[in-house]
Amino acid sequence: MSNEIILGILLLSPILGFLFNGFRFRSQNNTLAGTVATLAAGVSFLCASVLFFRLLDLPKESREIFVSYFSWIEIGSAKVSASFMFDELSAVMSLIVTGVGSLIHLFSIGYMAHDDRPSKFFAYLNLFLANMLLLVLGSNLLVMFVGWEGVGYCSYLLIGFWFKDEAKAAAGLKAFITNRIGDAGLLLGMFALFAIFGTFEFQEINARMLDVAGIPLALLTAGTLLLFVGATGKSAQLPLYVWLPDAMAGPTPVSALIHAATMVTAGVYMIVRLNPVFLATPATMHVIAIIGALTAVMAATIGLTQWDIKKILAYSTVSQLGYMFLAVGVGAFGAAIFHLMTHAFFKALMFLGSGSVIHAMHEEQDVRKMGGLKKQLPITHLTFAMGWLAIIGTPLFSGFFSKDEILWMSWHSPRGHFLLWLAGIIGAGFTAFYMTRLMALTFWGKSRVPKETHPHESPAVMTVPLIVLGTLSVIGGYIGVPHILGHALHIPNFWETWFERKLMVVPGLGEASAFEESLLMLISIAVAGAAATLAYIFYIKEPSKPQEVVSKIKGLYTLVYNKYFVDEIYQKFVINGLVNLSKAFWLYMDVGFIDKMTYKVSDFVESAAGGLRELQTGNMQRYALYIVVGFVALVSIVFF
Amino acid sequence: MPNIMNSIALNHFIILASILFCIGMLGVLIRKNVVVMLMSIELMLNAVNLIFVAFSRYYGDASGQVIVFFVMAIAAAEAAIGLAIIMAVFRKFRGVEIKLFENLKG
Amino acid sequence: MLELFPLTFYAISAAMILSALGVILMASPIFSALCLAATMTLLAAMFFMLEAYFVAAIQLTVYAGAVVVLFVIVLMIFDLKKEKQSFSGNWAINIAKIGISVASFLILAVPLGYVLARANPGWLQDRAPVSKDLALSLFGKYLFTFEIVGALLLVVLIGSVTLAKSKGGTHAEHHE
Amino acid sequence: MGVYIQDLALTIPMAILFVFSLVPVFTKVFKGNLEAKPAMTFVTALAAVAITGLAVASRSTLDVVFAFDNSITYGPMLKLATSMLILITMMTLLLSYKHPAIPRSQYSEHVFLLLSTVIGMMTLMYANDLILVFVGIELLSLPLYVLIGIGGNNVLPKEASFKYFILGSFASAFLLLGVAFIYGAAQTTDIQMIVEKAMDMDQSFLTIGVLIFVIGLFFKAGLVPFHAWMPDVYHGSPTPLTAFMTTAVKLVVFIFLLQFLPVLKLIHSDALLIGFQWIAILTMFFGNLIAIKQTNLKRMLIYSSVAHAGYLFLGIIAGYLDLDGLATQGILYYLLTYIFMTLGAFAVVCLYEKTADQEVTLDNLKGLAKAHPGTAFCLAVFLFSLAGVPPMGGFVAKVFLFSSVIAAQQFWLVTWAVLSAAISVFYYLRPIVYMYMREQEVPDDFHQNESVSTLATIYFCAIMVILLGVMAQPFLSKIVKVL
Amino acid sequence: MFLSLLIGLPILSALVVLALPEGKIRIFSFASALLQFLFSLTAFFNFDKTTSALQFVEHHQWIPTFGISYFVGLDGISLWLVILTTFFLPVVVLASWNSISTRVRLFHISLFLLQSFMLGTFLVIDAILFYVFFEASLIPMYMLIGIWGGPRRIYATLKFFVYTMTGSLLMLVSIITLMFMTNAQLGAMSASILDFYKLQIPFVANEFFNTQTLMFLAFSFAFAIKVPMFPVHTWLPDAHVEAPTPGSVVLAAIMLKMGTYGFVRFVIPIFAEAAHYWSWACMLLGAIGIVYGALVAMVQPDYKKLVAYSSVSHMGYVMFGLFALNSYGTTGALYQMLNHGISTGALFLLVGFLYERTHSREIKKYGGLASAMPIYTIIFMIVTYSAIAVPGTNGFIGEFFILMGGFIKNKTLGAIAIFGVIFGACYMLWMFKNIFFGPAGELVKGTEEGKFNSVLKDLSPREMVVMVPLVVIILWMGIFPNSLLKWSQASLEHLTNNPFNYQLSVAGENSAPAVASLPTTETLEK
Repeated sequence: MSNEIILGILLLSPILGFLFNGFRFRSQNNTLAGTVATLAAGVSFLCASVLFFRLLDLPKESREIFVSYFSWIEIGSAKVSASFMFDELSAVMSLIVTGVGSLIHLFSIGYMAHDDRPSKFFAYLNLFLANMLLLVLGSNLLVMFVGWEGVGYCSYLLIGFWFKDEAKAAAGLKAFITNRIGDAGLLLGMFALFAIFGTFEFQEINARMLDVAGIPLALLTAGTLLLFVGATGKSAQLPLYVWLPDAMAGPTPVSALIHAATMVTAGVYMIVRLNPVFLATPATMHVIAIIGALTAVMAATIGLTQWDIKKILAYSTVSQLGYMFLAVGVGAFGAAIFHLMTHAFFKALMFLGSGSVIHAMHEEQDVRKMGGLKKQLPITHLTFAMGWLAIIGTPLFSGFFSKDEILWMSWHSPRGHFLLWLAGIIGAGFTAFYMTRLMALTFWGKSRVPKETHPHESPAVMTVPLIVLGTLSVIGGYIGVPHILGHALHIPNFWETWFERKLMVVPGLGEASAFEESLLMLISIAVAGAAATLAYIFYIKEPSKPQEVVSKIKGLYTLVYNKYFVDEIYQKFVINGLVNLSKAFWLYMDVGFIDKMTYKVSDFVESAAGGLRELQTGNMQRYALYIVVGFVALVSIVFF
Repeated sequence: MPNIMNSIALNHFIILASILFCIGMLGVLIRKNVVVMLMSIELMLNAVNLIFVAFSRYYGDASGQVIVFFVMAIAAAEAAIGLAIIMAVFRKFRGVEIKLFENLKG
Repeated sequence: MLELFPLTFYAISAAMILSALGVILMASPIFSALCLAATMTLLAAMFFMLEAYFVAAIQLTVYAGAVVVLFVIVLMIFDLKKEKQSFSGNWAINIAKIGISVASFLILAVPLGYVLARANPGWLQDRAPVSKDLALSLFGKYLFTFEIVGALLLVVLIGSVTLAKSKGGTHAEHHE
Repeated sequence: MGVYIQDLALTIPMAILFVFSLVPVFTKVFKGNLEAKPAMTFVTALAAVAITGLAVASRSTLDVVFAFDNSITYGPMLKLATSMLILITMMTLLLSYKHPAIPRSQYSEHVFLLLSTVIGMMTLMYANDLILVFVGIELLSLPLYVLIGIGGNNVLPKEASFKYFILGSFASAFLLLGVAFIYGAAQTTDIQMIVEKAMDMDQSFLTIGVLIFVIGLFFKAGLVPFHAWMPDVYHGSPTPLTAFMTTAVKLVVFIFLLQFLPVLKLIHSDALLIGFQWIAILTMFFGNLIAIKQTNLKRMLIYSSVAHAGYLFLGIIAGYLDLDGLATQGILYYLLTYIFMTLGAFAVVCLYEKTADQEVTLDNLKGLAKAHPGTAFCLAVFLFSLAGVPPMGGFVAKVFLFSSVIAAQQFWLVTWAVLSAAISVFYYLRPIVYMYMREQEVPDDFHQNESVSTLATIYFCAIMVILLGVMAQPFLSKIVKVL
Repeated sequence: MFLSLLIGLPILSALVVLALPEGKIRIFSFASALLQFLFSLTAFFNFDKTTSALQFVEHHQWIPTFGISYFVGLDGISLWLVILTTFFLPVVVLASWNSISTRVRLFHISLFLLQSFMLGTFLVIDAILFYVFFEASLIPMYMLIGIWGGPRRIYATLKFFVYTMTGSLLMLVSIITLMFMTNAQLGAMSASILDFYKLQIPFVANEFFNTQTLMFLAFSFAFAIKVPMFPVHTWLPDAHVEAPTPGSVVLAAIMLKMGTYGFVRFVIPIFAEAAHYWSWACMLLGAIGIVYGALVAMVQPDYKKLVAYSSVSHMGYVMFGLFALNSYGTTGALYQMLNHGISTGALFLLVGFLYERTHSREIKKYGGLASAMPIYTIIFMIVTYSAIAVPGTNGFIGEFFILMGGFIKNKTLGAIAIFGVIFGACYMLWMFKNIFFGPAGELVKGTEEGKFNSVLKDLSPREMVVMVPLVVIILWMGIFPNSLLKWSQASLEHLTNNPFNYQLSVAGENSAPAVASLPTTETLEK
């Protein structure tokens, strides 16, 4: 089969799944719906794999499958096709998306077994997958944007899936609108790029960037910054991260798929996709790095204090995304994508694991009511632990490799800085702490489960994905082993060679010093280890300790526990401000001014009419007087 | 008879006529009794007649006097119709005061 | 004779203005009517002085005679008592009316007086038109007008009768 | 000099009309003051008008001619105007037949007086001599005073008649004063001659004469501030007469103003232009503004006719600015349309007057669209046309008329005009609101009187208004031909 | 004959309706409307999309004395607007099937007349005739709102009529002035737009009182009210709220386009210098309209009013794009006109369907409707997406290129206008959430308990027939915009490529323009 057809199937398969389930949205047959949807996702994964192997067969210089289906829009010189590009980057992305996606679909069959609208759920899930594929496969900004917005509205639909709950519907709304703010920036960024390059095609833009002469850098910087605004929205960075924790209102598989593994990484993907452009604007890079580092630390601190299992994971996601942006900001694009992938594995795993826990706990999400679940949920516990080890950066687990690469680059890269590295290390410490805390509170220690709840291990459809993802979390890192280890162990860094052609290197990147690198690595391992141990002590050995600490730093704790009051500030100053402004516009501008002016005019006309009418007294001498006055006036005008 | 115009300039007649005309006009404007108003209108027409005749004399042209002739006929006709209307109105309104005729207004 | 003209003219003028004022100022309508008769008679005299004998004669018969008599008859039918208040409206409006009348007089007289004082003396004709000229004009140049005026008189005749017979009035009287 | 047979031929229509108009009255006299059957009188009158129309139509007129020693003039334009006048008369007769405010017992007199008025109007239009203008106006007015006075039992017609009489006489005194001054300045009252002799005349004397003279005409046309009598008088008159006066009197006055333009143009004065502009603006606004406040349909239409006089006067201003052709064309077309829409609207009022003194208010129109869809539709057509909404004739007429003003570069004037037109929309829509959009509230006592002739007039007018809108060129060609 | 038939058939149908018995009016009207739509589609068979020239031209003298003629023609700009117009007639007839129960005959006559006048507006090339149709269309719309509208219909309808009529009167003055200019410059009086394009209208930059600027303002004012542009938009919410569903639909879907069409057809080509000079002002007003409309929509308690304000916002986009005066903006604007027609039309239909069921427009009273009316919810969702320009729907294509064109023309204004994207999502989704999501609201609960005299049934087959084509079009236009754009491309490119010497020829007539190449740029330099 030709590439066109395979790519077509890759894209269409989830759409067909969507249509199948969408048209029978009333059906309650969970198994059928789930099977079809999972099959659709599986077929996509299959196609992606086939294409991936075909890509491998191609010579390294032209490792790229470009397919253009039809001309989408032609306006003036803007000619946009519905064209797709399967290259090194999109191959990795689509494999992650379809692979993890398929697993999550599978998991959902079990998870949604008792829902009354499973078809609708799977339809949305498939639609999301299709849009995500558009996002990562599109060969130009516009097709990417279609996917970009598409995943946004699917996320909106899925967050608000249980729409009868006001809060859940509101969370969906919040997610969409926050994303829209980012999208607006993205749009402007796209316009700016189009104004500079006259095209939306990634290839052409990147090719054009080989020679920066003649490119208006100010506009380019503005453009990239605006694109980054888009990324902050989609990828939940400061200051637009607020929607992601709320998005946990959706079903847990959704959180795993959309809000951990795939959609939220779109911003990273977009920037990596346009890496030559971003590299040419150092100012933007600095902003990205700083925002990333800040997000990483800030979200991690909030994660320390939360009690909701999904919220903890959500803040963890925000924090990990911060790492990715830190990586992008310092020019470590490869590391960013690497972390993106490993994060997709272990975070999806942990979300699904939490889903399994929640499922077992009958929709209970508060970790204070869990504990000691190790016994009841052995598989879940085991797989969850793998994710835990990966995320805290336990050596030889996948997260270790990717995170270490980022920390190293933030130190080593000419665009990096000591403070950025420091932030990364602190964040890593926090991560280790809150993740261990989560493990401890959920699975270890004494059971705090209410008596009426009887947790039990989930069925196989749910555990199989967990096992697969757990495995990936463990081994996923070996494709990008750091240099020092790689040299030592003679493991080639597949990752770097794979992306060699695609990702530009930060200009002025010096030789790595093995000593420096290993030192830093040790520091990070030490910090993470220490933090994990501390958490273990706090929550297993001496459960009273946290209380003591908290009471000592009450003010700070309240601040962090309430997420720095960011939501409240937004509500008070942005949302209420806007609503009040709009009301003022409506009541004082439309009704009070424009309409009133109209009425003033009509009142004036009416009163003038009334006044003139008074002149018609009915007295004929008065009328004769008018004649005389008119006569005098007319003659006077002419003569004097 | 010698020409009067040689001793009294034409404008004297015109000014006299203007005065009469304005007096008539004032009468229409201020009198309460409609019959007197009608008389005032006759006064105005007469004033105009004076102008015609004066010019007629000045130019030695007969048409001015012919016009006066017509005007008189019409003025008489007007008076006749006017008085007939006043009679009809009087029967209806039981009075000829100007204040009575303010039903139509606005 | 020459110096008599101005004298007569001014005397008649003064009398005319006075009697005209009498028309509009007399409290009793009957006196107004008499003043009107006086004005018209004086006007006839003025016509006479202007050598418009025919017109002067008609003025006397038609106006001073017939029309005024008509007025008097109507006034007598009404049998009006002397009015307490001859003028309508309040004093402010009346002042305004008087003012506007004076103003109209001024805008009529001022430019005219100024203009006619320097009127072309060459135009002044020595020969006044006589009745024959009048007749020639009337049945020559003004024939059509004459016919129309004739028609008008017929219309007025029928119109007056119609008005007098108009049912409306009697109907109303019947009610009262 | 002398009277030629051709001169007499010109007056044949007038003579026919006069003679025929006398027939019913004389019949009545000979029958011993017994009123003939109204139908007979009606038919006679219609025949009179029809024959007059034929007489007018049969005479082919290619040039402007003068007759009776330049007393009267006649030409293609006047022929057209006369035809329009005859049309109005015909429709007025149709309206007045069976109208409750027209006295049955004096129907023959009514017809006679009406037709006499028409003769007066013709005289006014044809007049080339200022004294004939005066006579014409008197002949036009005197029968009207009587006609109004005998209409209905109410006090209102009497009052209207009386007001009209006093103020009309007052205004004609002014007109006459103007004639006197013009005579003084020009030594003639012949319009032709005045224009010819303009060189050796005293300018300011002529100016003041002309000004006072036109004031008399403005009074008849109802231009502000000489309009004040109009609403009261027309309101008090029987509605068929109102319809007649608002259309016919305006027609003849504006036609005469067009004839008089050469004299007006002798006065080269920016101040006069400013004065005229003020008059036009005041008239348009005055009429349109006060109409807003009216609840009586008839009175509202009368104020609207005041405003329309203002629009028409715009054309006169354009003519004053040497755009005679465009102005005449615009005015004629406007008049043509105006006749049908105004007369039609008043005809609808006639239709709903069951007694002599019934007033048709806006409230009475509630639910009319349901009760009488045809009439309601026609009234809507008239009102939209009056408002100048396309595709009605009123719109096209406004376009033509405004073109002349725009061609004269009077942009501000035309801006004011459209502003006032915008105001007018407000009240023209109100009756439509009442007819179509308010619920019917049992207008049981309010249904149309069974006058087929009135109904026919309404439909005819509606058709004409629409035709004038959508097929303007045939009419316009006719008008262009007479220029 | 094709275009005359398009204009004439509705009038003919109206006459037939006049004579039909009451019971058969709806069937006939629907059939006739559908036939007219199909008939209008035949335009595609003969339409030459490679040329910018006017096609299917008919030229007859109407008032030759003034150079006014019956001159109709179709080009790429008007083509889709005509199709949009004919498309909506059957939709509206079908949608009004149950909701209009009184004076059915008059209703359908009004609809047909409206149809004819609107088509005339889009098709005529003669300025006076354009004005005729432009104004005449007010009458039936006035009737539609005034007779079948809500409680404050008379206020709304008067406001609507007086506002729009007042605005256009000065345009009439300008048209007549232009006609005299043709007389002076081209030797013969003409009201044809093609001749107006040839005129040299004096323009002085940096000076307000000059001929071209004043006429530009007169025209713009007329069209701006129709569009409606901020700050003369206040008639629209009132008119929409009070109008019956069919009235709202036609008003939003087609009548507002008459204003923007006027800008494309008249203002931009005829007053090119002024349009370029003042484009910033128009763009600014457009941008304000976008943001302002969206913000005000956000706080409306009445969903119909919300949709009405969303119209203000959407039409702001159109204005913004048009005055970007580049191909992206212009094309986007044309596309957005169609989008707005389809999606706002659909929104008003949906809102109408809901109102028919519940007789309440207060958003507060709803909630949880999604479980009661799932299909309705889905369709509403898709239409909402279209309204907030989610990619894949038609709205995206239009908004994207409008914003891009605007951004390229003026970065600051582009940045202001982009807020419309955010606020647009806010108000639409806020409304969506409050009506469909959350716990069952007062109305839904009440209906379930049988408290109100309303039935919350899902869409009936008839309503599905109305809505499904609209949904299909929304998606089709979003996914295959080229299939529409290619028909207009030649015309639009011609418009944007010849900013100062725009001329339009008549297909089949190869005569060069009478005044071929006027040195128009010189006037700018002056």
